[in-house]
Amino acid sequence: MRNIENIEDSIREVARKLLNEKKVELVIGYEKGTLPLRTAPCFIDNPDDVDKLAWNASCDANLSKYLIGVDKRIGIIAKGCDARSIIVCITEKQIDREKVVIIGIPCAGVVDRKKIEAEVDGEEILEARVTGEKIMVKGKNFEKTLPKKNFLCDSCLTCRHRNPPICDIMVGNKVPEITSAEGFAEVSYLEAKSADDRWAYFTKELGNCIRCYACRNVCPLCYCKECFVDKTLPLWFGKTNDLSDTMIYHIVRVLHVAGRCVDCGACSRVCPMEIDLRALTKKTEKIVKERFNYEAGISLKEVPPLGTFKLEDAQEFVIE
Amino acid sequence: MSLVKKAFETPEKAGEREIWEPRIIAFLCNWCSYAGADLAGISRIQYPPNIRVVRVPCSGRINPYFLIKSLQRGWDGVLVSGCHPGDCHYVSGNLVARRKFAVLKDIMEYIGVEEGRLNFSWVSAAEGERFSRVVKKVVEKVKALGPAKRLVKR
Amino acid sequence: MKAKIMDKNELQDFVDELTKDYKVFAPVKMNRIFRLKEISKGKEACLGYQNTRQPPKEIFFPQTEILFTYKMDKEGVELEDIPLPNEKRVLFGIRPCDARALVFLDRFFSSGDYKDISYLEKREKTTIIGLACNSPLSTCFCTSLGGSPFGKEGMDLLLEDINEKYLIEILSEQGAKLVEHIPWLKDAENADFERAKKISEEAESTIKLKIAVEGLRKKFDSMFDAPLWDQIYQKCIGCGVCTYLCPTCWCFDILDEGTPTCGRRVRIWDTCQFPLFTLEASGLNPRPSGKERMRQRVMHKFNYFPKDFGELVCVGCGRCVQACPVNLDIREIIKAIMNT
Amino acid sequence: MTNPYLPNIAVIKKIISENEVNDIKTFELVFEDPEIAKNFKYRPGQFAEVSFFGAGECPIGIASSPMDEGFLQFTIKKIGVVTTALHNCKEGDKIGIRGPYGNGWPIEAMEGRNIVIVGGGFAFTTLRSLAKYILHERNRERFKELTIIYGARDPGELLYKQDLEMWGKRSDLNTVLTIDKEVAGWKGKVGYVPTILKESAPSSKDAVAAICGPPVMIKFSIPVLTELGFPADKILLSLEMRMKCGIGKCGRCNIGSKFVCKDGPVFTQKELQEMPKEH
Repeated sequence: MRNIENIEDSIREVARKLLNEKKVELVIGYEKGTLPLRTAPCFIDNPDDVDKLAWNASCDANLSKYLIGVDKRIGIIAKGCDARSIIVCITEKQIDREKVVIIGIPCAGVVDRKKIEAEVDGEEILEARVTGEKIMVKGKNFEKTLPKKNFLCDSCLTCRHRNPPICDIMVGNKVPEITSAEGFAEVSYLEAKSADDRWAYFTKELGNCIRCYACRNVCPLCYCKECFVDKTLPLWFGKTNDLSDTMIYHIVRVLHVAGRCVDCGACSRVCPMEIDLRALTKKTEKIVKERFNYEAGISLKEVPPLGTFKLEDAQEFVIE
Repeated sequence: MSLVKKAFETPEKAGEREIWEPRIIAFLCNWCSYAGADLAGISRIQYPPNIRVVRVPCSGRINPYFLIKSLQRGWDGVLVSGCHPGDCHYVSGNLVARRKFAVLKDIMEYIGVEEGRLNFSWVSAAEGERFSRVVKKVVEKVKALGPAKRLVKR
Repeated sequence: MKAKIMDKNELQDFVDELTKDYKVFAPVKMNRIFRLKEISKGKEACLGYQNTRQPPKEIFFPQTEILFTYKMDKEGVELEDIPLPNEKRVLFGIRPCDARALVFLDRFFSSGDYKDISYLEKREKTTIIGLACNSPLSTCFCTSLGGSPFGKEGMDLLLEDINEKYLIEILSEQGAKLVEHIPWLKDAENADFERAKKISEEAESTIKLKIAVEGLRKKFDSMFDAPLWDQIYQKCIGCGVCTYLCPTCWCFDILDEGTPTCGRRVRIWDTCQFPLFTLEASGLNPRPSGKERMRQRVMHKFNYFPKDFGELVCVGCGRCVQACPVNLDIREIIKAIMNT
Repeated sequence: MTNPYLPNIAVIKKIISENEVNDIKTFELVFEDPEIAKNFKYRPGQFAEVSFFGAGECPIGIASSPMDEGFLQFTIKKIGVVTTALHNCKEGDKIGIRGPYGNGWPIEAMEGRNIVIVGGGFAFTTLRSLAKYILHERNRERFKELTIIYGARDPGELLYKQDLEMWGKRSDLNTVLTIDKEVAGWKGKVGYVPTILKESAPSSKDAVAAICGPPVMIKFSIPVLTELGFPADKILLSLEMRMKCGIGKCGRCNIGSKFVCKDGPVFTQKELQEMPKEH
């Protein structure tokens, strides 16, 4: 098993080299968070403080969001899903391929903080460490070690691209890809339900939304200058958190990421009301897979499915 | 809040007491479906009067916002009709639209909006008869579903 | 100061009594988080929580609130003001930091010559029953900002969990009136007070984090152009989580909904973290980037508001620290400001 | 306690177009209920929240002078949702007004002094209200000399053309009009307001300057005024921040510990120097 420590050191080495040789003006990576099981994005432009860069199983943020709209040569730490988001943004001309040095990290899956908190049923975790396949959590009056594979993020459980599809520098050796896991289990489960049950489920879940737009602001695909919910001329959909406005916000946002979403899981992770937004994004991924046989963020040459068409596209839904 | 309930009613809403008549908004592409509807009118072909037509240059012009906004404002059904694939006056308008509608319809039904609220059809300029058949089919479907409640903004 | 005592298992009957003639809001567990919801029976409330995900401000200052409805036709415009709630309400089981935050909101919404009546009316009609914190979180820093796990500010009754019993301290005449309803409550003896005092000292000692905030306001006076702001905001993604979950954030937006003939004017939460908050019609935005917006959030709490109202307007509940998607910790910002 | 957000209904009596492009119009309004009209007391420089039901509301400076009995005037440029809706109104339509809000020009502090009014482009509305108030026969002798320096991009953009003509004929004030670039048939001065201000150099002895205009004009006029000897607390600015509630509650117009809608919009340059540079 490759141990995490030498990945961290090699990341620091790579960053120091890139900065010293002026190949990049900035390296974006992860630094240790102020809370257990947390990391935070960090921006290094001076070779001396590369030691702030950290790597552990809680490096869950999708850093590619910070590349958009920045006109600098940047080195970025990218897991499999992050690299795929960078590919999508490059094909959509938001990121200039020459300006980015992708430091690819083969990823063995990141840990889902909320699952661990649920496991210790809400007791506060004061200290936590992930070593190899074990997660050690310590609280005021408990200490537990948990098997890491049961507490991975949902998107990591069925991730088929743990090794970044493209990268300039690969840190550590490749991890075996899993091909067996069926990524759409949850979606099929919901599809099997009746329309009324699904409506009841989504109204209950999305009814908690407080319109804080963390899911939109954390998603690398949401880079519009003026988002459709911010428009007032014309005012398409209301900005209140009535059920109808909230549901339509999520429906339209998901329509916009259809055929582009790489399922990095950031939207579900950051939601303060713990709404499982992947139930919607995974559905668009399934539609795009079945209808157009397309998977986002794999190669720089492919055209996003909703940006093109075929004469013989399926039209079973059209009334005869 | 009686005022608020009226706020989002579409004009001349049929009263609850009489039998309820669905109100359907129809986005017809100017070159084919609108002409098809015209032909149905000229040749005196009868079809239910529940649709209100919005003429658009091409089915490709229709933005999913229009359809979702219509459902939010309380329309009971939405019909989008354009040229048959390959006949589009703008060559690929309906082909691009087809993918958008496919994704939109799947998502809306996945969320729980009843199947039959969003309807798509291809009607060419010469198919007046077929246009009335499509409208009849849509009206029956929407009538079976009853007044729109889901996604409607109170 | 009088106090009552009640066994733990009598809690549900206590709440049932309240629900008879009060509308009771209490923390309820909804899948993984706790939220304040109206309850009809005692057993729906659960107090085994550290803090509700959303502060109690949502009860008095809801995210979407109708200001008035209008109807226009040929003769003229008819405005219908929204009737204020008249039923008496009880807010059960909120934490001392949140209760203290409500005091700030009261002072703000009743300041100046235009009073925010919908908020103030609801506040007047509500009796607050707090729940003391026996085991504060590591992210709590209320003691640095003048609060405490057993704080009494802004409450009518304070429930203190002394192992197998609850000590109910009566802090206001409204609280006393509430307790009179319930005859089977016994008066508390000194032993209960001692035990409560011991637990409160213990709780207070668990909050190790002591941020020196004396002179913070003065320190901020010269911090507007500090280079420190350039680094702090970089990772912020500009979402509204920190302000929507903050018990002392109350900015809002007003907009109309409906057709020119009839509709409603609505007030919704807004946040200084969104660019639209200060975008002017001319296109000029005095706070163009995340730096100014992040600075506004911190400066308003630790410098601007204190200049007007005398006190720092953060209660140290730690919600923004826990919920921030990029772990941007306001305690680190304060420490960084203090030692520049 | 009344709901502070409830507007009063007013009827649009007259709509006067202020420029050829017709995107700036002056609306003359009368309250439907005379009772409300009677106790709608305001000072020059205050603003009111004008609402078009269905579009929303926005803060607009009151352009008429308090001495004008029986009507209110607002000059509105068509730029956003509410202003576009207002521009589509016709005479007789009903809109909502609530106010007056803000502190307005400090009339008491300006009494017995020379007044210098510097306006630029479309932001001349509240300055016009101030000027008309001062020039009213009942108030004129309470103020000493009055100088008005008003500039715009071109002659068509100058607001309140009849007033400007009338003021030109009066002897008890000195009006200087300027446009940015030379245009055939224009008799007044040519040049940006700051340069013209330096040229006409009004004396700063015992004088107060009231200035309102686009940020770039203010940026260059303030040094000129200070050079002319105007102390920082004698230069008054009317700020234009994004406002929403108008009563100091919604937090939008918050600069430092001040709210532009409650503690302003008129601030002295001295106060602005102490406030954070966010306006």
